Amino acid sequence: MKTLMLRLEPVIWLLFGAGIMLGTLLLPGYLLTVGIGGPLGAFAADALSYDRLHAMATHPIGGILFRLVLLGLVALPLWKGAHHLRALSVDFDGHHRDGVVGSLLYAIATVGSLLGIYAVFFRL
Amino acid sequence: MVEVFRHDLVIVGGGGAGLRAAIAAVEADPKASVALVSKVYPMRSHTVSAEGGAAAVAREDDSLEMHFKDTVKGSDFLADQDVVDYFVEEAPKELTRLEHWGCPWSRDEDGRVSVRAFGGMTTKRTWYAADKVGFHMLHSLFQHSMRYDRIVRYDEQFVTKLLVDDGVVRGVVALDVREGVVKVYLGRAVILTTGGAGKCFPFTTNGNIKTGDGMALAYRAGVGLKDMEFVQYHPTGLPGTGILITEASRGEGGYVVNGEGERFLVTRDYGVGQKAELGPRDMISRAIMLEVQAGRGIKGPYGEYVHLDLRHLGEAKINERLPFVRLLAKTYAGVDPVFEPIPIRPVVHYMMGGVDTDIDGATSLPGLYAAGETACVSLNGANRLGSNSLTECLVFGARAGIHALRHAAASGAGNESRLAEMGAAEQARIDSLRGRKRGAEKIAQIRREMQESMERGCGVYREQPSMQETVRDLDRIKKRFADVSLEDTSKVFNTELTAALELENMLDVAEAVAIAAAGRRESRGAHACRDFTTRNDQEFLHHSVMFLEGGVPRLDRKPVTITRFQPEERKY
Amino acid sequence: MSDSKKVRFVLTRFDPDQDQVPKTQEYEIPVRPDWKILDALNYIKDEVDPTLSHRWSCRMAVCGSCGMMVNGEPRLTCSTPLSDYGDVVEIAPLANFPVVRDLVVELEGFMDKFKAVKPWILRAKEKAVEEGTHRQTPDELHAFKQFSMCINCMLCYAACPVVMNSPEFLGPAAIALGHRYNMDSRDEGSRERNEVFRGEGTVFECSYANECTEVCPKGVDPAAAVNQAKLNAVVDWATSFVVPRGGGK
Amino acid sequence: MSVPANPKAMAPHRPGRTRTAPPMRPDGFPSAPRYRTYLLFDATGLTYLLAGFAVLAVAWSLGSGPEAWARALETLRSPIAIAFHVLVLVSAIFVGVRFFRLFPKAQPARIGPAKPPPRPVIHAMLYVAWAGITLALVAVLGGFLP
Ligand SMILES: Cc1cc2nc3c(=O)[nH]c(=O)nc-3n(C[C@H](O)[C@H](O)[C@H](O)COP(=O)(O)OP(=O)(O)OC[C@H]3O[C@@H](n4cnc5c(N)ncnc54)[C@H](O)[C@@H]3O)c2cc1C
Ligand code: SF4
Ligand code: F3S
Ligand code: FES
Repeated sequence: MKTLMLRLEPVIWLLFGAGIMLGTLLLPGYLLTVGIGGPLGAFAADALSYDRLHAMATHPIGGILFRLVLLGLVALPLWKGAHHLRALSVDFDGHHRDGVVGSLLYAIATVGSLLGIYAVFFRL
Repeated sequence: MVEVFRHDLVIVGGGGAGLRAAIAAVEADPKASVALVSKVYPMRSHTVSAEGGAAAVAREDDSLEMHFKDTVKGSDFLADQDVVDYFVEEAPKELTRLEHWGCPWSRDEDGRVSVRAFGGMTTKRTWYAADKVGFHMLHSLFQHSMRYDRIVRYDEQFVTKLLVDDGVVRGVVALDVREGVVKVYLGRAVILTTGGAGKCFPFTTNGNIKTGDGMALAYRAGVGLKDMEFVQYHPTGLPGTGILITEASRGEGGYVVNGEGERFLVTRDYGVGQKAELGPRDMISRAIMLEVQAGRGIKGPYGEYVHLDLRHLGEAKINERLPFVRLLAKTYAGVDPVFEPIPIRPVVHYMMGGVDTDIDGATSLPGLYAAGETACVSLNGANRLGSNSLTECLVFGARAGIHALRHAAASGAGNESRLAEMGAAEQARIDSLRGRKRGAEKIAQIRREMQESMERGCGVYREQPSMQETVRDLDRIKKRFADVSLEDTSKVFNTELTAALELENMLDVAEAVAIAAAGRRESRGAHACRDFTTRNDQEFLHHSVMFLEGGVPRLDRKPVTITRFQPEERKY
Repeated sequence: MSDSKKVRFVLTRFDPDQDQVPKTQEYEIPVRPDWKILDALNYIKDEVDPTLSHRWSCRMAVCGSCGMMVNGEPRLTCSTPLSDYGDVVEIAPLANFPVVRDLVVELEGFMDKFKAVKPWILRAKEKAVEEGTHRQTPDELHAFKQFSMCINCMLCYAACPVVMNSPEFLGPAAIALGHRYNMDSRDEGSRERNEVFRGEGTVFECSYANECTEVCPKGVDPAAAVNQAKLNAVVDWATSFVVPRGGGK
Repeated sequence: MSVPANPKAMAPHRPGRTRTAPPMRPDGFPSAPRYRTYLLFDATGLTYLLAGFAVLAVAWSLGSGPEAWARALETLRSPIAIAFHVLVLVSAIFVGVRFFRLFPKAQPARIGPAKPPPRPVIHAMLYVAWAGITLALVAVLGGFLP
């Protein structure tokens, strides 16, 4: 497991890097609207309505962008999270469980990302 | 049983000279195996502290002849001129090699290596990497040496004895500082590159490891120490610590001024003429001493000093060319040279003398070679020009490496069981020294007294009575050393033991310096006598050589090689 | 110096000949206001207790011998003013290193990592001396100069939270050194080194704590080097699929 | 008092030559102030991981039709959900501020023949991008654009 992780390190690191960079760039906008502003009623009532969002998602051009951003918001934080939690586990627990902890975390991120692709590109 | 390691060549010391010798040897012979035995990890060697630069002809407006003349004149005609010829010719090649090996030399806009002015040099020929030249050279050499697996490093091994059997050197014995046991390194030739001996003096630019070990090893094995009386005082050391402010700060245009703000090297006649601040070190050091004596110094907690003023260079230039000087002045003198002048005074810097070798680095003892500051190949004569010695380490390090290897190829292995026995005897000696209880004498006390006596007798200015006094002092101090008690009984990293061994070495070297100095009744280069104020070519145009015979020092002499530059008055 | 200030030093002592584990020992000594920490250690060694062992040589912050933990922080003792501290100063051997004796730590592990990054110029064809020096513009020099300033003092290893847990990690100074050669316009060996960087002591283990840079006394900024090395190693890995190994060059 | 580090930390590949005392962690790790921001930075891994799944759930509901979406909006209005999102926002800002400060120096001074812009410029550009993207998302999702 450790050797596999070592060989995949460049990929993992790229995903992690994208997560920390793009994920952080995207998150506040999403959180301010869907996570906080919307639920608190800061925007027009239909801003987050099903029809409006669905229309955006299925728009012939804008829809692609919409879905990509949505997928980014799912997958990028997952990889940033998995990699950092692995580091945190090493910080406190040392290396002896790194193989298990690391693979488990990356597996979670992989499953989440695949589900994200399915949810965004095949169900929407 | 003493552990024995076998190699073709044993190099003692991992500074600039030692590393260069090792690389030269393995590059010359693809099968040679080299032991690099050093009392500190190579990157800690004191070459690391050299700041200013390394000299070699590089530009069209310069010539080998000019470098030759500058060096011979700087040496006050005590350099061997065949040696200087070889040196100036090899210098550019050696520095180019170092460039190929990755040394980060400072560059001009067009991508060529930059050169700067240095004291006693008629034109700009000193290559530099900002003001950390020794650091970059040492690290480049060390890192380059790592690519050769045939250079086998033995770090933190303190060499205590040369193995001489049948009148031939067969290897060395070293104390493994880490383990506290003695190890035998056998080689069919040995090169000493152990650096200088500035620690014989209280106030020096030298680091803690510069205790003249190689000189003492050779001296005790019957090899002569040449020109030991010539101790270079660098004009610009920080009072208190002795930390060096590089000559490059004058090369870049810094002024030396006295307490009255006067640039005395320009306004008064100290023999440096037009060169002013770019005069040779011996003259400027003397000028500073005379200024202080005349009451124009500045009083401080560590004695009187004068100022080195860099303010007119401006912050940008100081940051680009002299960043380390700025840092050192801030950290160790509490002044920022951009806004304030730096307090400075002359400080012991470099040993022109050392183990007597010929141009190949060979000593009179078959199989023993020496290079670098510990050797005296007679390049520097009575006064070294700044930035010649780093290059010397390369040029003569390489030459010694190749010639020692040739010697090794032609000589057989010695009688190993006899050599191992000598190792065992050395183990016994060191075991009896470790933690031994004798009289009330303490290492630090004896060391301090030796250093203070050396300063009194062998300072910038010398005179017969005080030199004789120092010779007598040293004799007494040596006897007291036999009575010293040690407290640390541990075998592991016992630095009290190594300090005792170092002190023993320094006492021998210091004595050689003092006796040689007292024997030279003239003023030449760094050896300036109040009672014999002029150079006396009739009687003293020769090298002095110290021998130790049955524990008794003897002063001898040796002719100087003069090829085409006849001695003339040394005036700039 | 009778009326001068006194400072209490709490030093870690360990002698493998006698002690099972390190212990501390206290010394109260008179100090001078302009002293560095190292001056105090040397005073103790010379005047009070000659059995103390510590490494030092240049006393001008360039040989890299004298790194220790001063009040829990990695410092170069020869350039750290005593006046920065109060009446009690604790000095311990560098963290994250095995301790040989007293304040002396094991360096061999670092030397292994140091050699692993191939810190020398690698070229397809060596340049001959007769061809003269390489041309290298000040800009090209600038690209790696900072990373060549490392004095191997090991403070960064004592501060890095990854080093303390991951014995294989090449660590800040070694990676900075390899990166220094990768960035040198005279060098052609970055592929070899990038393989090392992606190997067992992988550069990706660094989690950008930046503590190495915080403690570095020489402004090397090893954190920058390590993280630049990651990017280069990834780019190199990606291009290896486009330009097969051994092919182009 | 400090805690032991990994016993093999910085140990040589060859067996040691004398008995050594095992390496210790720097004083006070992990609670020492020097490591606090770094550990917090790593710890934001948790909020990010959870945030990823939260967005996944939202996307899933949007694909499941109007009723499911209405239920999702209802859940989003619960105080716990809002508190969670505030926490994620705080950690994202923390990550951004720290990472955007460290990011510029991780750009090699020379990638191939091209020279990247000076570090302060990269730093400023990151903040501009951050603000721009956030504003765009707020504009679109907040219904300020058609
Ligand atoms: C502060 C300063 C600045 C200088 N600036 C310049 C300059 O700008 N230009 C210039 O040309 N020159 C300069 N010099 C002079 C020059 O740096 C030295 O002469 C030169 O570096 C000496 O190199 P070395 O290899 O002979 O010895 P060192 O570098 O001193 O190395 C000695 C080696 O021998 C080893 N050793 C010593 N004793 C033993 C033992 N008993 N057993 C085993 N190993 C041992 C040590 O471990 C070390 O590795 C400067 C010198 C100083 C002190
Ligand atoms: S990078 Fe800095 S802290 Fe680390 S070893 Fe080099 S000089 Fe010391
Ligand atoms: S402290 Fe360590 S984690 Fe990375 S940035 Fe420096 S190497
Ligand atoms: S003694 Fe050389 S760096 Fe401190």
